Amino acid sequence: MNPDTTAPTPDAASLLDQWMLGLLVLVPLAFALVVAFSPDKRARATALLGTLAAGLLTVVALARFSWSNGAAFQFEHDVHWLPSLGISVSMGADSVSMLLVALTALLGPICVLASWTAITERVRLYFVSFLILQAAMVGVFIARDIIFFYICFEFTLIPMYVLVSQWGSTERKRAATTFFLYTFTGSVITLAGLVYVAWINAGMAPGLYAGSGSWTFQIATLQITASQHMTLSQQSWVLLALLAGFAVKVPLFPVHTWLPLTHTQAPTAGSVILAGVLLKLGTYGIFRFAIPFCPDAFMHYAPVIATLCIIGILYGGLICWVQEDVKKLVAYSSVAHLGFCVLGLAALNVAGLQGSILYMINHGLSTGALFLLVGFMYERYHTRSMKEIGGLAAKMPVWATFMVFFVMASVGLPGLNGFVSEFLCILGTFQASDKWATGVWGSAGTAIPGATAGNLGPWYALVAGSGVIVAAMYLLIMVGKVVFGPLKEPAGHGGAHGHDEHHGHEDAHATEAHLPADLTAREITALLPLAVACLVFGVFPAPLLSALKGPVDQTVALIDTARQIPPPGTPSTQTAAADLRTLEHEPKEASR
Amino acid sequence: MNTVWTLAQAGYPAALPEATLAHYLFVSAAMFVIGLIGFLTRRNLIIMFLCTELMFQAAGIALVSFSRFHMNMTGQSFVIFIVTVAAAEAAMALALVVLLFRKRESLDAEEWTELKG
Amino acid sequence: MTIFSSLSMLAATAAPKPMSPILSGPPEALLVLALPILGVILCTLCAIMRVRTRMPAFLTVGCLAAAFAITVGLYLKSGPAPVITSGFEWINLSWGDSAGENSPFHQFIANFSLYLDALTVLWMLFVTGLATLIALYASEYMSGDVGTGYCRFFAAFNLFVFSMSCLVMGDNMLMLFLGWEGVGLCSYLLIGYFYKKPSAVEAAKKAFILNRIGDLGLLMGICLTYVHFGSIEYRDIFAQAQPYIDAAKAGRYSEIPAIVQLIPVLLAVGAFGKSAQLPLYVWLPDAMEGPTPVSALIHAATMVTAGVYLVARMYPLFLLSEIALPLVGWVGALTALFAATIGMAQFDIKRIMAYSTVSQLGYMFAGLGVLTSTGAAFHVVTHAFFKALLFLSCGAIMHGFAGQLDLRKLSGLRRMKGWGIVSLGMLVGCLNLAGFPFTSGFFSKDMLIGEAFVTPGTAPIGWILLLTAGLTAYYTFRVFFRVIVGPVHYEPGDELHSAHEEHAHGDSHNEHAHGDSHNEHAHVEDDHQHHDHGHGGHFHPHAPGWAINTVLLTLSVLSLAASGLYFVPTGVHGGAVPAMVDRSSAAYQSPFAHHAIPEGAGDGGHEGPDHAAETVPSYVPTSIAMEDPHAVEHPHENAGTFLGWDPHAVLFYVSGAVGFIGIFVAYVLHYAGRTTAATARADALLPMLGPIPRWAQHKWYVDEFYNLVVRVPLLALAHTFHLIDKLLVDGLVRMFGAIPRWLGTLIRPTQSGELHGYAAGMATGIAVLLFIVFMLTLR
Amino acid sequence: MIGRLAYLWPEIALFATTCIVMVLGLSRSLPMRKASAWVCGIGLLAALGLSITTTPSGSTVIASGGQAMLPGMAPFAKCLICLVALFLLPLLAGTVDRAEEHRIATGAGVFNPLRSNRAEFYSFFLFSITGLLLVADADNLIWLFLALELTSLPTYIMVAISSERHRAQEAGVKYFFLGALGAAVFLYGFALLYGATGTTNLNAIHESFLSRGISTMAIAGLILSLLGLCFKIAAVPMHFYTADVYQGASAGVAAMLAFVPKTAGFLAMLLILATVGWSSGPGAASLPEPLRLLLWVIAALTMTVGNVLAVLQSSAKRTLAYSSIAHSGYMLVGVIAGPGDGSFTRNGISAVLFYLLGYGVMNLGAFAVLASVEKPASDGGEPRELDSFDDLRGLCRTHPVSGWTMVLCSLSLLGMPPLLGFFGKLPLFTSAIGAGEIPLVLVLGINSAIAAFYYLRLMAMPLLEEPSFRATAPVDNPFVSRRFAGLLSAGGVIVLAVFANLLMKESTAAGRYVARPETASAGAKTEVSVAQDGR
Repeated sequence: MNPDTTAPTPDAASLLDQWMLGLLVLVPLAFALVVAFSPDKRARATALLGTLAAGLLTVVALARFSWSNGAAFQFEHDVHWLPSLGISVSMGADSVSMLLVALTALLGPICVLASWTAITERVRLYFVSFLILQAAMVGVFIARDIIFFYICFEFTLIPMYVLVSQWGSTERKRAATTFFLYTFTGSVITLAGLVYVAWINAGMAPGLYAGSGSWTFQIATLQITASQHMTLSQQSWVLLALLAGFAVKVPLFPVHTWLPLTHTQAPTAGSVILAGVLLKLGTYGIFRFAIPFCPDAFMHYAPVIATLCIIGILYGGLICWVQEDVKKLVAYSSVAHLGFCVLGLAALNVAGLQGSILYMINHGLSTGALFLLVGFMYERYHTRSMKEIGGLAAKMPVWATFMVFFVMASVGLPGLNGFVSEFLCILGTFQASDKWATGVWGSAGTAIPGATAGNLGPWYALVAGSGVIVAAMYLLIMVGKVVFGPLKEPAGHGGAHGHDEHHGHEDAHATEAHLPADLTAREITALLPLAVACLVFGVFPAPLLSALKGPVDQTVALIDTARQIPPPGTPSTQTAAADLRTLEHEPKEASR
Repeated sequence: MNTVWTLAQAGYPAALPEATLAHYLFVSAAMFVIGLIGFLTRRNLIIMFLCTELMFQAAGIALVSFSRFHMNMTGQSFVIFIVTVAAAEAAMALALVVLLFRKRESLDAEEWTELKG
Repeated sequence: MTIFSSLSMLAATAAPKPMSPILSGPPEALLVLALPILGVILCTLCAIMRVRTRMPAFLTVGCLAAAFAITVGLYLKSGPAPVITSGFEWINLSWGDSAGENSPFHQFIANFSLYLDALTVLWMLFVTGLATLIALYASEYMSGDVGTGYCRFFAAFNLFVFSMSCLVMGDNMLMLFLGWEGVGLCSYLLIGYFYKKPSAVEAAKKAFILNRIGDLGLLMGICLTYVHFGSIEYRDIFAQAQPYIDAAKAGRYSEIPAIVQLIPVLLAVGAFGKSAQLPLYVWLPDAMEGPTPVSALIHAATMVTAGVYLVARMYPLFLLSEIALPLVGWVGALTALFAATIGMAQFDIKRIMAYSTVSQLGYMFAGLGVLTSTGAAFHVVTHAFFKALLFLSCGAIMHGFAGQLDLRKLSGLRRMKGWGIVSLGMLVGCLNLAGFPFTSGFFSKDMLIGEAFVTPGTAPIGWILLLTAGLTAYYTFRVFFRVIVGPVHYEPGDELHSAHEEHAHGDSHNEHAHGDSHNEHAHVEDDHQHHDHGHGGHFHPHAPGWAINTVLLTLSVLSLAASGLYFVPTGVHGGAVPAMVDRSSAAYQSPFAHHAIPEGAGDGGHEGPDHAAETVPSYVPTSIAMEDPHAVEHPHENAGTFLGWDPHAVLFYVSGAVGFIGIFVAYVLHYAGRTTAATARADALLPMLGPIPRWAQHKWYVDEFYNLVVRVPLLALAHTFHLIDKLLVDGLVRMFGAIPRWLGTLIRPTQSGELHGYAAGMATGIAVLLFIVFMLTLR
Repeated sequence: MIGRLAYLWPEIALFATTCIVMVLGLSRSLPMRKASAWVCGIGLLAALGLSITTTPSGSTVIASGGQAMLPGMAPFAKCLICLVALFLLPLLAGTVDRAEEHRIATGAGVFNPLRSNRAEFYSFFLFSITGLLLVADADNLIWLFLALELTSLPTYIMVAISSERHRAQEAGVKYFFLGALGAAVFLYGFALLYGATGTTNLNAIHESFLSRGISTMAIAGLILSLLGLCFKIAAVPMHFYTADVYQGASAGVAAMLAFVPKTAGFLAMLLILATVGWSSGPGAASLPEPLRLLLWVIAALTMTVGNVLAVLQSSAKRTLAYSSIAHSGYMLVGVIAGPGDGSFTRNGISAVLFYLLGYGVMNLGAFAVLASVEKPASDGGEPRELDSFDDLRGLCRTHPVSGWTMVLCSLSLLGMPPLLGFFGKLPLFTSAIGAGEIPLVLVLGINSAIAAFYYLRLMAMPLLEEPSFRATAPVDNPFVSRRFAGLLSAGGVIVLAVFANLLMKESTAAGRYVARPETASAGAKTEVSVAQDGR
């Protein structure tokens, strides 16, 4: 746990392991510093170098990570910081964290490449913000201390705010402010919930209290306290507080309105990072905090959460259908997609959780790529309205090919990455029902081997599954309009390379007059890794699934335990009922 | 310390046989409120300042009477300090008033509303 | 209705038992998947290297031919039991270990493995075979697009074969689903091949979306299967289902949980989507916007039979449900009739073929529904050949006449130079489709209709199918009599069907973003072989070249010879197709068939439609036909009859006669005395029928109906949601966001800048706070 | 009593410096006049050193007769005051006499002691700081009153002379008159407190409360005292003056106003509340219910009023003023929470003391930016300090140091982790949750979110906006020291956050609350007030 207690003379490898995660955060920060003090001309290359260095380090980390032991937190390291507040910079990564870190590292260089020509103004500030964002995102995934987590979680807001507000479209100021205030408000309440858990812990755990008052914000400790020593109503409040921040970030249905606005206004790379990683902070938060901290409450309210997800899926999907702005469409599709992701979490079984975590990665890849493509289009035409453009396949065949590919990945075509996760989420939801033995589904006593305990079930899966149809509908309609059909270019868009003046609200885009009609090698380089990843994860998800087995099993075991042992403060009659319920469903467990 | 109120009630509503603590406190409170009302209603800066002096001295009366009531001198010495401070304040107030009068040729407090919102 | 009770009884007597599969299948089966993928890669490379020759086509033909050869090898090797070739792990979840549970069902496995039984091989044979032929055909047909478009076409073509192979060969339902959606994608890409044509894009989209509706059913079916059986691998499902099969045997349907009975219904929904059955058929006719080879391969011969494959593959499960097979049967029959009525009123020959495809698929489903999986499979095979032939012939016409497909504008093709083989192909195809005696189409159709009468309770289906057979004959020969024979007349196609126009632009350099060139047909691409064939009477049709002719000829022969697949016994297996079906999960012998055979064996070639059933191979020990005592004891008592006669015997003549009548009517109405291309005697009859022909021509307004009932309300809902999102949801958020500002505005007047105001505020504040505190806490 | 003089060395040092500065500022020689600021700095440094070394802590104070409930507060508070005063000093440079000095330098005039304000200005500043130090030392209501007055009276003048403009005088008059009103209120409260207990010694009052209970009159006295002190901390309902005064005063003086009276007010409040203690009330773990309710309402209102008014402003200075109100509200949460079990996370008093330091540092940075850049007046007059948000546009590009200082300080004020503001707010959170004041924590959270709106503007204007027209482009103020002050505070925002643990430990000691000083003075075991248990 504490690396300080390790051998006094660690060799280079163990030293590297110890500082691996710290370096993952520090390298982008260091490069941010370098970029800040290097001339504008070299900013791009330096930033690319920085993201590549971070990527290289991530590769090393991935290689040194013991995947067979994915549930254990590795590369653990504690830097004592503020013991008075119980805060330390404590880091550690399990396989979920590692994969999300890898996603972040992958998207880094891609985003830098994507902003190569699009960003012409205040280049340094742009890349500094970007690198800081990168560091903060990695920090979120590797934090093992709530405050450290929260610091990184919040600190993603500032660079993102800067990115949107400075290099966005016409309404960028409003969008950036909305984004910031919305997510900030939510996360302040989340902080209150987390601090509340820490307080419970300080009061409960005998070793930690006793006048010394040393609080701790260690996630591992608090998780035990929260899940075992809080009553159902306490858990419910904490869950509500946690969701206040995380649901906004995801975003779940009623609190999603910031997302389309921000996405449409953000610069391309900002959208990519926003969709690719930042939204995952919410789902990751739910996975890392909401479920393990409040298992009973989460179980109890899973139907509510699932209902919100399903509303999001259908509602978001239908709204996509009537969008004219391609980017807005993709943004709303994120609402629908992440509905699936959280739905998988709400299923609380292996299939659902596996699917959900995979979904985090897959959505990052495919939707990130879609935003890239939309950005490349926008760079050329300065419009994203489906009314003004169409049939671009004729002019940009390579672009069109990628577009169709990633749309298919996004639609959930089997063989591409989206399907595996979407299917597992739906399957998990489908399975997760206690009601199989009754009602229309079958006669009592029938063995339902594939079902798991839970409060969702086939109806949820069916309704959510219809979202798949809706997804096909809106994405293909978009492809039909933008990629296929007769060529349509905005008025005044002269020739293959030209671009009109009156569309640009900023004159920042002066350089892309040099852009050829179709994608350049640089742009293809940005897209290709994503495409390869989409394909590989669609066909060979097995390594990912086995990597995720540990953490997922652990979470499910936690849930199982919670199912059997009611939270403290539950009246004894309920305990008896719970025992009965346990007996009914898992006779082996109960006898154990 | 309900004694204070007990005393007050004991002597009230009898026809003021002698001045009790309650009477002094009443005077003090009245002075304080009068000062406050004066401050709120008068527009001349000097008069407003005098009203605040009134409020200070209301506190002084209360202190003196309490001092008498408690039979110690602390309250009275407090009052001496209050008077001193009041004097210092008066000096400052006058200096300020002069400064302001130079600028606007008026002592009307309502003249000074440039800063607001 | 009696069909329910009788079917329940039937299934009770006739559910098959699976054989335990052999787990080490031939590894070369994986090559069947790998070769098309290789094709995709090669075509992509061609595209990247900007190959401007027919190279991709020949690479494709090579890959697919190799795949076909391997499939033939698999066929020759195939034994009685299914074999499983393991590929690699795809999705493999397990759990429960940590919780101390060791239930074998705490896992979810869907690997990339192949399940090879006879049904698989049967399907793969015609899939790869036809694909090879059609690729060859397309090498010429698509030659106008040589370049990127050509590469794109063949890449998608290969991808299709790959997906179809996954669908057919996968060893679990998810793998099937992979192929299922994969073929959907390829269908989408290929229908939308002429991506500049809005109608093509629209059609592609429609196909994909409607398929997705069916796919949802399939997906739910998969989930339900998994939840109930704890696995989605075929072998496990069949093993798990065994108790229910036993229960069904004994007619104890009440012992089969509702879940299990629901599974086949959900699967059927998927099948209806993919195989264009009511109510999801509407995409298929529109799919004809794609290049004709695509229509032939995907939308006639192979992909659309995936639904049939699914039902056949999961036949043991379908037998467990009291409603699933009747549902399949009725839907199939009604689709057959419905599509035929529409086909009768169309003028576009490709569309006629499309509706006939829908109709024939209906036949197949009806066949499955009336318990003849063999018949259905046989019809799939024969249909694959003759429908591909018909489409390719249409394609040749379209290719030669600048996209002209209107049967009122083409006539007397037979007499034109170079069109002989096309005419022959048309004739062979039409005869097969019309069920002309002794053609393969005749035999397969007859089997289905006959079985409908044999199976008790399904006679209405039989009548419907019989009526449809007549209609089919009519509309088929309506095309033949108007286009192939009669006076010579032709008009070049307009842009509505002009594949050529798009050919010119597939590899476009954008010289024609201008609308006028659409009408002019003036495309000056030197290497284009259709030189400027647009204007007035100067149009010269160009006859098909060697590739097309070879393929047409081959298919003509094959489709005629296909009947042999059924009748010509191959060793002890009986006919090839029945033997193969019998060795698969679709194996099922109607107990009534036994009794039907001997009497029906009148004519020479008609040696024994159910020969296979009669001589069930001894190495199929678990076949219930042999085992079930119930069936043995009362083999004949429930068998239905056709007006008192043995259906198979009589229908041989009856359906032949119906076919003749149909052809005759077509002859009278569309050939006899016809002097122009545009009009025929039939036109005089139309007014007598009132609005019906018009309605039929407008496809009974089904598209419009769907639009009105589904799309418009959904769109309205979408707009409403969008509005709600903007006004209500975001409005609420903004309202909350505005509260501080509003509060601020409210109290801002207190900051008036006046000294007295501030003092008053302070005094009031003190007073109010004192009041609150004393009131609340000190009483 | 005379023994206590030994503990007043910082005050004495400052007083001595004051005398020197008063004389130096009137010197005819320019270097001598300029030296007055340096002397000031030396004095403050000396005071800081003396605070660290001589101020006794813990039991020694009690033995010497100082107040004994919060034995650790005075040393910490004094260090903190001297430190922030040191930061303030460079910011105040050049506030007065600028035109006059310019005239002399250009030879247009000669030095006239009668027209020079420099001496008064610096000495008033030192007086005020001295008063503040005395507040920290107070053990008697009389002392407290005098110290408070000593703190405030010089600031009235400083406001009025801080600028030549009418606004400064207006601010001065408002501040003075309303201040007098506020002083009268807490004075009356003190009187009632004396009346109720018969003593003005805080320890004695505390003992009286412990032995005889808290009478209604005492409650009334406490309430009036607290309300009067609300003026010092700019809390509702005594907050009205804040915005006008801060805006009218020059930025440096405004920065001082945001720190000095606020600190005085909070220290006084803590001292007065320490007499009643945080161990009564319904839960036996909070302030007496009337006081808790009063402070609760005041805290909630103060945060909300401050923030919602700040949202509407177009003047950055006014916004900072309203934000200063809001921050007082946050700190009141810590006051309500009380000492808890004494650990840093639960001790609201430590949280308040820590926050005072944090707020002092980061707020100073924001004002320093306003002070260090000037824009030419449109009428060609004297250049003016930045005021409106628009003036801040593109500051990061035109004046990188000032711009980035503003960015950092506003983020810290917003409470953005990992800057100092966040670590100031976090203990407030934890202590309030520890005290069971969860609704108040939610109010605090929501208010932080509202505050984000204007801090974001404050950050975005310099960082993200285009610089405004060249004609009115802001120019650097000649006083480099102001930029230096900003830089100091911007650095502090980061450095203090990184090394916050030391400060946290110190403030934990500073916030130690001894509920029964008489036992402590007897050398017996210190009985810590009953800690709130985790229910």
